[in-house]
Amino acid sequence: MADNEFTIDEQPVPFKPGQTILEAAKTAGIYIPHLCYNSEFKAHGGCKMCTVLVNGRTQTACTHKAAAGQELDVNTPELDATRRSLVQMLFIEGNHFCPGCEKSGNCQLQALGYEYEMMSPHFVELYPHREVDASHLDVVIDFNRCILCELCVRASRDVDHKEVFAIAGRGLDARLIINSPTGKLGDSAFAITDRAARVCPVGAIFVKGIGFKTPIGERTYDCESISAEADSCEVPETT
Amino acid sequence: MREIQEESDWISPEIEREVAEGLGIPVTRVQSVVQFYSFLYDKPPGRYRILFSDNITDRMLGSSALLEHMLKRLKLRRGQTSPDGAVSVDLTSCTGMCDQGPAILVNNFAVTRLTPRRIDEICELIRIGAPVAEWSSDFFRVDDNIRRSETLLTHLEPGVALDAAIACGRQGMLDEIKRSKLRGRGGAGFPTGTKLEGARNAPGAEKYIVCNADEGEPGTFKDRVLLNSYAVRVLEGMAIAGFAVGSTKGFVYLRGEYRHLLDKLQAEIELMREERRLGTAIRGCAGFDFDIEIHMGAGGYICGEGTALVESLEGKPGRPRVRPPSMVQVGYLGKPTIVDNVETLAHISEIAVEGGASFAKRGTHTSTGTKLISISGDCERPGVYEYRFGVTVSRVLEDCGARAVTAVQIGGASGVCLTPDEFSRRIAFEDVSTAGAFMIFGPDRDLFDAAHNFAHFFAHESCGFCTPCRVGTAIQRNIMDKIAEGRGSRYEVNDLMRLADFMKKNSHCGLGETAGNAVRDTLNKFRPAFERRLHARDFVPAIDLETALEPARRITGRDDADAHLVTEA
Amino acid sequence: MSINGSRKVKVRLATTSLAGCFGCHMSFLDIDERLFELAELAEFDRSPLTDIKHCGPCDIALIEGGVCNTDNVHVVRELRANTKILVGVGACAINGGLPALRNRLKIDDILDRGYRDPVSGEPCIPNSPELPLALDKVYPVNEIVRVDYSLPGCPPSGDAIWKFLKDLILGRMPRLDYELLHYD
Amino acid sequence: MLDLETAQSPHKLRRLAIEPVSRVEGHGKVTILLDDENRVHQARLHIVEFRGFEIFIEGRPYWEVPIVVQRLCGICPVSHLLAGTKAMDVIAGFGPLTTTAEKLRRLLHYGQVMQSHALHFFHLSSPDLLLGFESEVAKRNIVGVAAAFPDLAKQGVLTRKFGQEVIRHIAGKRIHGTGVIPGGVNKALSVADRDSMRSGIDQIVKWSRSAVELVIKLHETNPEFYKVFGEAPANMMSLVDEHGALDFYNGGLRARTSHGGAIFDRVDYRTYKALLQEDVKNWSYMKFPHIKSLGAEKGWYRVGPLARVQVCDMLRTPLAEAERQRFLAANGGKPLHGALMYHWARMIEMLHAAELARDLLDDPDIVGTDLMAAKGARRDEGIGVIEAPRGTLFHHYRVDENGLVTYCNLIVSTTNNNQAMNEAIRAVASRYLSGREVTEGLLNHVEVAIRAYDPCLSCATHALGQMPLEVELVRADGATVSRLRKR
Repeated sequence: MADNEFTIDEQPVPFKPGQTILEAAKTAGIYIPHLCYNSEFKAHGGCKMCTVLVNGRTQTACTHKAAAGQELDVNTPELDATRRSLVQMLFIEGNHFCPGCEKSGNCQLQALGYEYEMMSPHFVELYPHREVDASHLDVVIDFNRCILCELCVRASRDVDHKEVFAIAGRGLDARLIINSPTGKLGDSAFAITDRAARVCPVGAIFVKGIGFKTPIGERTYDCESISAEADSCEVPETT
Repeated sequence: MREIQEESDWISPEIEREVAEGLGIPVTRVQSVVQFYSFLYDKPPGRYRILFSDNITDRMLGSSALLEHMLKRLKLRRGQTSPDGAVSVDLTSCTGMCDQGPAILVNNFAVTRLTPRRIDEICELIRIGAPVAEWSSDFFRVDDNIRRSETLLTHLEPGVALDAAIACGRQGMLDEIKRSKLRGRGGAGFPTGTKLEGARNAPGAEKYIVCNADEGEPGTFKDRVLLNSYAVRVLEGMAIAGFAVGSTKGFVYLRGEYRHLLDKLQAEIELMREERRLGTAIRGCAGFDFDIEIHMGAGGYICGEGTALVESLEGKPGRPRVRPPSMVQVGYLGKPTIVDNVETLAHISEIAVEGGASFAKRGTHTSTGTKLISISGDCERPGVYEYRFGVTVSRVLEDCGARAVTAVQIGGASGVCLTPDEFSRRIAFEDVSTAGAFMIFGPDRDLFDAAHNFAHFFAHESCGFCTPCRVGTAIQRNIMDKIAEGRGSRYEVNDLMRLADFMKKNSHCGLGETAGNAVRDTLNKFRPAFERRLHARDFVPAIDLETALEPARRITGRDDADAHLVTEA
Repeated sequence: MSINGSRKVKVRLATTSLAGCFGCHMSFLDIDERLFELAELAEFDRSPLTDIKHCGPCDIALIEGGVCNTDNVHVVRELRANTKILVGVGACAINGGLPALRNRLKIDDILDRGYRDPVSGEPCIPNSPELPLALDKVYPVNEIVRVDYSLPGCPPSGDAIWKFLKDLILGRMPRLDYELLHYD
Repeated sequence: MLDLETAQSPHKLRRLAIEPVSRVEGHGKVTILLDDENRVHQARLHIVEFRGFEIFIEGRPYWEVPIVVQRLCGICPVSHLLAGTKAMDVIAGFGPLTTTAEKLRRLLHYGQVMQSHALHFFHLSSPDLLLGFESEVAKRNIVGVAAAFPDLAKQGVLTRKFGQEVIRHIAGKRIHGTGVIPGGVNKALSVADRDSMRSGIDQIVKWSRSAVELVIKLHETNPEFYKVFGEAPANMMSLVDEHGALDFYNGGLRARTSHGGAIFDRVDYRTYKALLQEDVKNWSYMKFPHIKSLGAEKGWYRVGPLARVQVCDMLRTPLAEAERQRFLAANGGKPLHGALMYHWARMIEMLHAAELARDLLDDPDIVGTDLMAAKGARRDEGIGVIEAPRGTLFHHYRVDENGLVTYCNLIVSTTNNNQAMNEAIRAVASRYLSGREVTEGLLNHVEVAIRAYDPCLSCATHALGQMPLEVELVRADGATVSRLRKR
């Protein structure tokens, strides 16, 4: 095999030196699911949706560098089951009620549920007590729906250079916190024009006053599955 | 942070803001640190902060009853601070006093060998408000309990190892270490020589040697002993490692639970500086510069993980980094960094003195040298034992006076559970690999309790970075609770097995990968201990329905037959 | 009926709504003319659409809604005891749905605030033994009894229900095509 | 009649319960107290109502509320979507809707009136009327009707289907769609969709006419029975437009006495709190509203089809208005208050809605693309009222400066009918049960009366759920003779 090639499910895939498996696969038009990954930002590797087998060992495709001769399993029933379980875990960890959520139809978590045929969350619901922060003039944060992907953290730090968000606490107590005297978004440097305002893959951060604007049937994942998208990490504008 | 708290007991929002301004960083960074570590408080705890070590071995020694006893005496609920702000009582993960438990931490200082009487004395001292400093020193006595020693747990004349190292030169020292085939004692068993060489060859002038003294694995306490009585071996070992790698700066990352060792170690380092065993031109050898700084941990098992430890060292929450790159390439402050276990570094000084070849003669072909084992649980002589690699489990049990053993948990909560038919196995990287924890369960012990305890341990210690571990450990804990309450069924047992496998395969770091081990092992080897607790039905509601009706019953004042629900017969 | 081998015998089908809005039952009626086709394959047992108020032995039970009070528990237990296949239909049955928005509040507080005399403002919480008592939270059906299959949607479309039901009746593993699988 | 609400000495009496009332949307329960001669002393319709929604909706963003509250009810979600959105139009600070937006909302609403009325008449009530109140239980349902009257059942199913399709075209889904958003609608109606509906509407108008004919035929089989069954003379309330014509979507509140006299007329619905007062009775979760000016005793009223066709001065479509005239003539112009008359009125409304929909489908504005109104300053309070299929529906919200709901009050259609339904079952109980040996068929008479009102109980019972069927025979001394508990 060529020294700039590896295989995904037995078919050769070229890569440029320094590319991660996910990037190489994407260039080759092969879909590897992901939630906390967004090509604009430094990879995070926490959601584990992009878990693949590299020569039999599980790795996160968004952080693992592609190397010549690697043999990857990406689409196997086992891996799909793993991804389904991950989505189920994220669902029970928060309060995800799609019927009342304006992100429904444009939500990547939901779309991955569809992709991996999640029929129920399986695990016992945790129903955590989380708040809604509507103190900001233009943007609301509903912590019930936060999946700790840290995209807003990275966007605010690396693109907006404001570092409005951070993660505090550990284990199940891990949660998004806001850099302001009161801990409220309204008192932070956050602005609706920030990249961080448009990067949330779920319905946790959304613009005030304009829910459900996209008709059912025209929403991002209504007719086309998340895997069908060339670059599904470009988050559709909320609503 | 820790220093600030030592002064002001807790870290108030004001302090958080001051620190942030002082360092010119967002307050969120400060908060994320404060809220990550168990021993940093963003709410005021009691002036007396009492934390009960909650390892299974403490429980086996009756810690639960003692906790209840103290709570009753102080009229407190667990986790709650007394109205007058005087005292708070809570649980914490294993404090590494398993050989002399049950143990507690009082304002971060360990009090060992608890008895109801001792609890009463403490409550009295609290009542009269006696400063902890004035409490009887006997409370705080921490014994080494060295029961068996070979080459490591022996006196080493200060400077001898350093001189030997200087004698054979940087390259020579590195060769000796490689020749010794020394492997990391933290559990992973990575060849130390290779690691050092990697760091030495890594580009850049600044390099760091970090001594991992965050001995957080439940059931291990051998590093505590090394640092208490053989600090010379450890610290000189660090200097020698620095010598071989070309590093001039070392850190000891000392776990918060070992606060009592801090002053002693500081003094030792001071002494070494005076005797030019640290500092510039060590032992007069020009260019051999090395100094050591102690960094106190603040409570976080995860920080035992090399990359998490370095994050913590940099003053961040201890979340494991994404690898590659390895620490050896990009570590502390992005510079090449060696993170080695206390015991590993101690061995380096040993190798310096006697040379790699003779070191390699001990132990087995692939596991050279000796290993310290921390023995606790049901035996006559708990403590630290030094063995050559290859010793059988049964031999160890014999030596410590353990009889009619039900099982041994080797390697702590993340380790393996061995039953009598496996006691012929050997302690070695190629067989039973361990960082040294050796918890013994006697004839009348119920291994479910151990698994249950470990499940809580992991849920509490998970850093929350990755989904499988963050949510998985919580689900595992909840299921174990349900089974413990007698409301579990085959349904949950199946889920537990799947969960253990899931976490092992998909977690980000060792914590999550091993979080299901104990539960899985006990399920495989002590299934009846689970089944005894299972409900006869093949499905039991996730909740206790009677409890779920209580609030509505209370507010409506109803108690009629229809206001109750029984589990179906 | 495929479950016991021959297609001659009609499937016995029960449906009930717990803490739901009847939307799933309405969506069930959205199979439109296929209702008559269904009548060829299945006969109704207990259902809000019939006057049979007591569930007998049946093959398939569709449950809409989450479990929020004592009576929901009795109903769901009776269906579980009488049916071979139990299907949680709709968001509420599967994760509590929007009624579970109340789970962030204390039920006694909700009752206390919900039942105050508009004039005097005095609390007057109904407490007759006639009334089912509320559980502290709204629970998914699969946390109260074993559920064999889940059919998500709020509600699942008539087409989705039809596909799912047909699969079950014909003994196939029920699966939904992409356009039929929705959580909203 | 009110004396049947509470018996003098209940402990001496035998208790009888019907539970749940079936073939209604949601859950209800009837208890009847009889003496040894089976004379009825007390009859009550209890409803397990709990407005959990009003409380847990607090703290949610206002623009999300219409989508959430429509989940109150799966039969008439559009009612709640529209009433909620009308309130939010105000709160969001929007000016008057664009012509197209209002017409699309109306078309959506008419679609739902069609499907809801068809569902209620054919799927839920026709089994009683066509097969008989006391016919075989196992067959007394839509499947039984399909077996006996296949064409009729098919018409019913297809009429409902059409209404549901109208909803789908506008809201994107048949049940719990979106479409309607504060300030307008989120999607223009495509010409193709309009044409597909247009091609079907004439058939629906035809079928709706024959549905009215069917009810009239049934009525003619026994006019007296239809007139007096569950008869409960009551005040009547409805929305009417500025000319007094019935308006399902908007207008002013008008109330008439049981004799047709005016109580108030074309009053701004934002003042509903000054007009209506909700009382609490300890034996029912559902409140009892009455018209303040008349007091609790005389002030209770009726809403829904039977009220609407008699409150308004006209229906703005020819066929429906003609049928309305026939209906009024049936009692020589005197208002009708029999429960079964609801079905007649309901089918007239279905025809009206079908005609209205047809007119809109012929209106070029319906495919217009100017969908959103101009936005002004946000307001902190909004009230939305519409005529839902079951009657007048009130949504009232307040939001804080951040846009989160701080107050929510809903008076659902069925609540308005609470007292009227109770009076209806008392009428039935005293007339048909009193002094007889109680049978399932006789008990079904009581359910028939409730069914006629088409109560939307799940709107009301949403958060607490329903209760079991329980028929309990208690001796005068209070000892239980027999107890049959069904679920």
